[in-house]
Amino acid sequence: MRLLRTGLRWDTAVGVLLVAVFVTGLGTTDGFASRDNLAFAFNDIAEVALMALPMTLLVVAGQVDLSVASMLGLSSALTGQLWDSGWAFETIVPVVLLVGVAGGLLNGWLVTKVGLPSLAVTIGTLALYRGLASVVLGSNAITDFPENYAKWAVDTTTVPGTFITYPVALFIVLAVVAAVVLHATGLGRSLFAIGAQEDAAYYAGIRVGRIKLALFVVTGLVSAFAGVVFTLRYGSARADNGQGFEMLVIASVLLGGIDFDGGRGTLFGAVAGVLLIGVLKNLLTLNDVANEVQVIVTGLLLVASVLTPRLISTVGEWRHRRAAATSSN
Amino acid sequence: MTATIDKPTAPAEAGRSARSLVDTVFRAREISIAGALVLLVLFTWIAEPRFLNGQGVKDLLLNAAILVLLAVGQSVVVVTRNIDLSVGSVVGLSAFACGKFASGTDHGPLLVALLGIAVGAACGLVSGSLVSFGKVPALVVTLGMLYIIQGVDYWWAEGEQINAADVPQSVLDLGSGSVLGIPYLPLISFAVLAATAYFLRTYRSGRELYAIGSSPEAARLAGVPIRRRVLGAYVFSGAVAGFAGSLWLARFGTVVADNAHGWELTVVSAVVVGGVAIVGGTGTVWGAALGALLLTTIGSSLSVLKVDSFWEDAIAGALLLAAISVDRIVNVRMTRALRKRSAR
Amino acid sequence: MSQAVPTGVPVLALEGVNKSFGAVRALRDVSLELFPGEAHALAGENGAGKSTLIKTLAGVHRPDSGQVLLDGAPVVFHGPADARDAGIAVIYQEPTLFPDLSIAENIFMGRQPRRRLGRIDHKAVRAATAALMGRLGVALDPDRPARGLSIADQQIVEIAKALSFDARVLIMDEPTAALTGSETARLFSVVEALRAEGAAVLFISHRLEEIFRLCQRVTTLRDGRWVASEPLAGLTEDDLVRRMVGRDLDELYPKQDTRVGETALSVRRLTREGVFRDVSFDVRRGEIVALAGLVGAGRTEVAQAVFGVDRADAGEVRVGGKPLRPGSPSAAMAAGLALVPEDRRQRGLVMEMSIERNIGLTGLDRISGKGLVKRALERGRAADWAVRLQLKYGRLSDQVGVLSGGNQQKVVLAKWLATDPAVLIVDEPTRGIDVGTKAEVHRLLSSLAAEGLAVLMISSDLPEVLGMADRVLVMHEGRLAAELPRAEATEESVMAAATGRTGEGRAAA
Amino acid sequence: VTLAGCGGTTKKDSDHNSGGGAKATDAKADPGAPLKKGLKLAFLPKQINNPYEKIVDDAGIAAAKEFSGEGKEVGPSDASASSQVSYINTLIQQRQDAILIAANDPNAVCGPLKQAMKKDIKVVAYDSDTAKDCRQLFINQASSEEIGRSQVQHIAEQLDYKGEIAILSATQNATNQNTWIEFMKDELKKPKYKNMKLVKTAYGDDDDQKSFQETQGLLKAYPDLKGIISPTTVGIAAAARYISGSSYKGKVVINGLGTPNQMRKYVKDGTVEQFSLWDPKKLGYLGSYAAAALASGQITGAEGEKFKAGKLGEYTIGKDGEVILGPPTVFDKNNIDDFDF
Ligand SMILES: Nc1ncnc2c1ncn2[C@@H]1O[C@H](COP(=O)(O)OP(=O)(O)OP(=O)(O)O)[C@@H](O)[C@H]1O
Ligand SMILES: Nc1ncnc2c1ncn2[C@@H]1O[C@H](COP(=O)(O)OP(=O)(O)OP(=O)(O)O)[C@@H](O)[C@H]1O
Ligand SMILES: [Mg+2]
Ligand SMILES: [Mg+2]
Repeated sequence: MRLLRTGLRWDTAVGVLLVAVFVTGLGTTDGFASRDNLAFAFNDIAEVALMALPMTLLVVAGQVDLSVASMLGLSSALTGQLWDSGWAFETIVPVVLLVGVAGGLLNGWLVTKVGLPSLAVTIGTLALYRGLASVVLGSNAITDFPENYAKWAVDTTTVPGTFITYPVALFIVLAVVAAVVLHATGLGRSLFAIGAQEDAAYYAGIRVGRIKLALFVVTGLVSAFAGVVFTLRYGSARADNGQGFEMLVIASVLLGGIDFDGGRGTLFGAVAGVLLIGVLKNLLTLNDVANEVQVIVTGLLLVASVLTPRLISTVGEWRHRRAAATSSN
Repeated sequence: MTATIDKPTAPAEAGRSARSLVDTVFRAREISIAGALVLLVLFTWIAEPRFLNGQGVKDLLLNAAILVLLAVGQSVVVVTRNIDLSVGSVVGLSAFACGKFASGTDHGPLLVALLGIAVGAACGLVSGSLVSFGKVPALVVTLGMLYIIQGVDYWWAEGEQINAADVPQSVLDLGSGSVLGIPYLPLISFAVLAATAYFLRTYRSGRELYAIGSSPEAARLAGVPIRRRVLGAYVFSGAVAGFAGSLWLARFGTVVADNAHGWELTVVSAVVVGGVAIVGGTGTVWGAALGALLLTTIGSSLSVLKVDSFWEDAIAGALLLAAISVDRIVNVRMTRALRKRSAR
Repeated sequence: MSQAVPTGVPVLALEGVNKSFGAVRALRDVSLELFPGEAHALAGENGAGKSTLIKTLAGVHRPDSGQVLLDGAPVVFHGPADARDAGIAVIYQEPTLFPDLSIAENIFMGRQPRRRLGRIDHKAVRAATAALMGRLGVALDPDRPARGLSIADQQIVEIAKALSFDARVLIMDEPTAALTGSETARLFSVVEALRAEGAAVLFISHRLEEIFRLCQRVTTLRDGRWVASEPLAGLTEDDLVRRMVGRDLDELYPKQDTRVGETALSVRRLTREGVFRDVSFDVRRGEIVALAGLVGAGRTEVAQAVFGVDRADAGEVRVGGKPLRPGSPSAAMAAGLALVPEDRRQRGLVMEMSIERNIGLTGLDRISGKGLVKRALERGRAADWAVRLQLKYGRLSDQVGVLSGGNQQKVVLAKWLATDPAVLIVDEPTRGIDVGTKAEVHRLLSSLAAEGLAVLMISSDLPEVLGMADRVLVMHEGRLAAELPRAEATEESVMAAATGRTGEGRAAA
Repeated sequence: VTLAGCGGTTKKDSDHNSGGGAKATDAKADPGAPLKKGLKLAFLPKQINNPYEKIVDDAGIAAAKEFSGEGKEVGPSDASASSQVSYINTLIQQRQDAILIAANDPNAVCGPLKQAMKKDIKVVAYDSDTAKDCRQLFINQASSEEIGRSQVQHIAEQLDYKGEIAILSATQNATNQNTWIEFMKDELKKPKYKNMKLVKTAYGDDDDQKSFQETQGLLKAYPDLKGIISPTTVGIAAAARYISGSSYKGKVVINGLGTPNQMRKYVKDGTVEQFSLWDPKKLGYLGSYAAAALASGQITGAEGEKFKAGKLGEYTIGKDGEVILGPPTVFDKNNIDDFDF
């Protein structure tokens, strides 16, 4: 009984679904299994996946950051503008990352010190950062990024002998780090406590404010880094880069079973969610499934992600009630 | 134990005077937004007097009308500690459905609006049933619905566009006509707003929506029919969004599948700026409507003030942040002042 | 006061009811009968199943088997609304209010008086609330939102809610746990009046003297099983305890003599405008200082300001001689302070976390090595305190939310005692804890004090205050009204200071 | 800027990296080769639910049937370069014979398009060009220069060469619009326009409602505005609709690029005198034939090569692999009823 219940947890289910979709793809769709395609399919969601990691931590702590994609855009625009004005790439990256930190600080400050809800704050900074991106770059598009850096971001360079590209490799490393932090450290415990019952966490001496601030800063930093990766990967810096990614990031995190109310979820689930969205998209496109149908599939998956565990537990409860009723008589 | 000792009655007085102050603070939520709005309009008007000429005011009201309507619908859901992210898609679907239905015919505006409302209510019914009977998180379900409805809409439209030329003139007149110089659209929005506000305040079922949002557990124990009410809120929000879709057709004439694409965040921010707590239980539709008006006015002001297009988004974002921060800070200050005042 | 076993049909009854939660069998074959005009007490240790029984009567839980009988006929309540419509008013153990709504709306939600066309008559709602508050003798503003009410005030609103309709059956789950004597007395006189009008009353309390004062009959539960239903007349407190626990109990307030050491906590001129003013006192090592006062006197607020969860407007707190950084619980904890908060559901516990994780939360650095949490250390810490506080639980990995109210309180205590503090502030430490464990908690506090711990105890339970404290500080309307050494602290002197009739007590420092 | 050039990789160092040039393939053209049968052509528009692109692609797919080829349209529902890239990758995996793309960003789609060419998939840009070395051909609806300059010329005539004008464009990054706007600005520098002033370029993001409100904003911010050029079908329709229902009707001139079906109402009610556009169906048709000619080896994309585009006749490849459809048609109330798209 217990095994049944843990075995059917949604995050596990997403993992299983991911494997199933993958295997189906290998069996049914030619072109799917090719090294090129796999490298591409995973690299294609690298930025979303990277941003999904800190987002998972934020959502577990009951917060959200809708400005991630705008920060990606700002970082991309800034990278382009500085590159165009002759800065060295080695200088640009740290500067851009600092801007990411600053953006995260602003979000965090408004949430922890001014006391505004993160949803409201980051809807505001979503517009602000995207706006700044277009202030920085206007309608220009900057290209010609240095080959010696760009090659680390594109899907034609992989870790030798595998289909893992470097952005994906970085994602794997960071995912492991995030998983350890969330599930094995005191900080992780604190995040769950803050998300589940902030007052109780605060009374227990957890530095709620500082932790939230730090989370926003890390999210800003990772988003800015994702902006650099994006710029190099497409070789094009534009103010509208990554527009709308925030919904994709949130959808993958939610698909992975992270509870938006905070306090519940696993990093494994979030990773599985993000990869599922990526693999599914690749597979459906290869099979010429129309874009609108893909959109519908994403929606259905999201609904299923919350409905399925609910149904399972309802059935479980019902069976349990029946068992209890018969045994007590 | 000891005998009964009555508590002295002095604090009752303090309670009274504190009460009117508490009232003020609560109303201050709307007042501070209204204040921000007035400041913005005054500032823009001084810089560019034309901003408030006949056409200018008309445009301001017209621009806000649809967003106000959506914000009203959204508030009713948000007050119950839920959210409806699918509004943008619903508007898109309904506008397209209405366009398809009306184009090349002479269907009157009433019929078209009814169709829009029906389409919206149906979408709301699906989201609402999933949320209330499935007892699953609203955010996820309605994000899913956002994609599903959008997909259906695209799939149906296949890139088709309904042109103003095909839409019956009577429908277009609804979008551009006016009585006594006031266009129909804002009048309609105002009517829906006032009726909703009155309902939320003076009917048991309206108060129960607040109760559910404030504490679902307590609402359950108080015997509030939670599922029915939440479902009702979603159907209402959907119907209003659907209605907004038909008004969209009337106003813009041209519709494609992705009308109102991405509006969900704008609507949610209007509601939040308007002081409706995203965690439910507090806020009024008046506030949400003011929030919507503020957001659209920011946009209009910036273009009237000849702000460089590249700066528009950034300034709009900054103003939004400033508005909610000031509101929050004023509130905290007032609450603290109130506490200190009641000491004396 | 008592009467013979009543005859006639019980208004409300349970017959052979079973109820399980997962592997926990909360009620096994329990029966109970409530008669009009009779106050019936329900007694049992923490986790005995009292609240579960009440929720079954109230339609919150459906029995797995067995029946609920209304006027002798079986009924099925599909939800709390059904029970309410049948004339059953319930005060639950944990106040469940709508924080954003006014007190008046809280009381009349779903039952507001209406005018034509179904519109709510707001004026009538307010007037009725004011009348109820008058009846209970409390000065709560009907228009005030429920957010920020103290636990006691919340409980009063719950009581008002239950009294607001003409109930045939009034069920109260520990309504007095957070109340002081005077509010309790008021409540009892109102209940007496209702009973005289023919209402049936079911009452739960861990304060046995209250049971004897209010009730005529008592049903005892032990481990979810029915033990006895009998008239209270002729029963002694010891008899009752034996039925509940199955054995005799030791002394209730086992105060140990201690050597008082140097000052551990020193509070000077602490002020939070509108809440409390100019509060100064010391707590020394080895000493238990009680902070007494009526509900709303500002005791909890003082504790919160000392611990740093609220900011004081003025004044200073020193721990072990060093000034404490204001407004920072983490700094307070680092200085050796611990606060057991009054509101266990909001502030004391993370309800959806497990028992072990809740207890571990206050000592994350202690249960971690090299940054990683050591599960064994965490579990050990929890298991140790679970035994010491006689926690009744299934597994340590169970959510605290499913524990009974009293057992939740024990987890809160464990969580803070495990931090090994130098100064312990406890706000209503034994709220909802059964007599047996209460003695255990008292013994524990006493022996910790003997080892040099400084304890500041806020309690609404006057016998507890008098039994445990070396010194009693009494607050009245936000000010320290009196400081009474153990020898001078009596019911009369404490109550006099608490109600503002000072003069007898020495003025505070 | 101070940091610039103190070592590290800068733009100057890497300039040599990107000098690939427009050299398409080394293969020789065989002008006499027949069009292959069963060619697989894929149209990748900016956005699938854009009505204009739909017309183009449908015409292209229909054209493919004429030479027994097989055309399909795939693409994203948002007009972003990153979503287009995913589709290019899939088209490579599916081993299409040619990809026809209307690029959302000339450079972002480059990497994958180059890979496609490496795998011998022909790449034809249409409507909106990619960088020159990332495709073999660009089917230009009309010469960019001509579009840009003619729009200024048209509106100038309507305004008697005086007054303030504004531009209502699509997104800030739209390549084709930005190119045209450059030419418009250049044209305006000529002395004969000395009494005209371009006061602002607004962006309606090819969103009907945004364009509508941008028009409002322009008119309010610039009370003396006499004309608006909107070089995008969405923008011009929205601008015309706003003006037709406002007090500016008859006082402000609208010109630009629009489709007859969308604009018919406003031409008839006098809001708009004239506007221009090429025939989008011909654009798709030509694209289809050009791609087939490439895939069949008739042409390689070098300047001067010629190919036959079915009923449209013969076309010659111009500089940088550009093929120009022809001059845009000017629509006014005399001829608008002859068109239906
Ligand atoms: N749940 C809460 N209840 C009340 N106040 C809170 C809560 N969470 C955060 N705060 C406020 O947020 C601020 C920062 O909180 P926190 O103590 O967690 O941050 P910090 O930077 O670690 O501070 P410190 O170092 O002083 O502990 C404090 O001023 C506190 O009043
Ligand atoms: N929702 C639930 N899920 C699982 N177990 C539960 C739930 N509610 C109660 N229990 C368990 O049922 C048993 C009886 O709990 P109950 O709350 O009725 O005790 P109680 O007699 O009211 O105790 P207390 O005096 O501490 O309030 C306890 O073991 C408790 O853990
Ligand atoms: Mg209980
Ligand atoms: Mg208290």
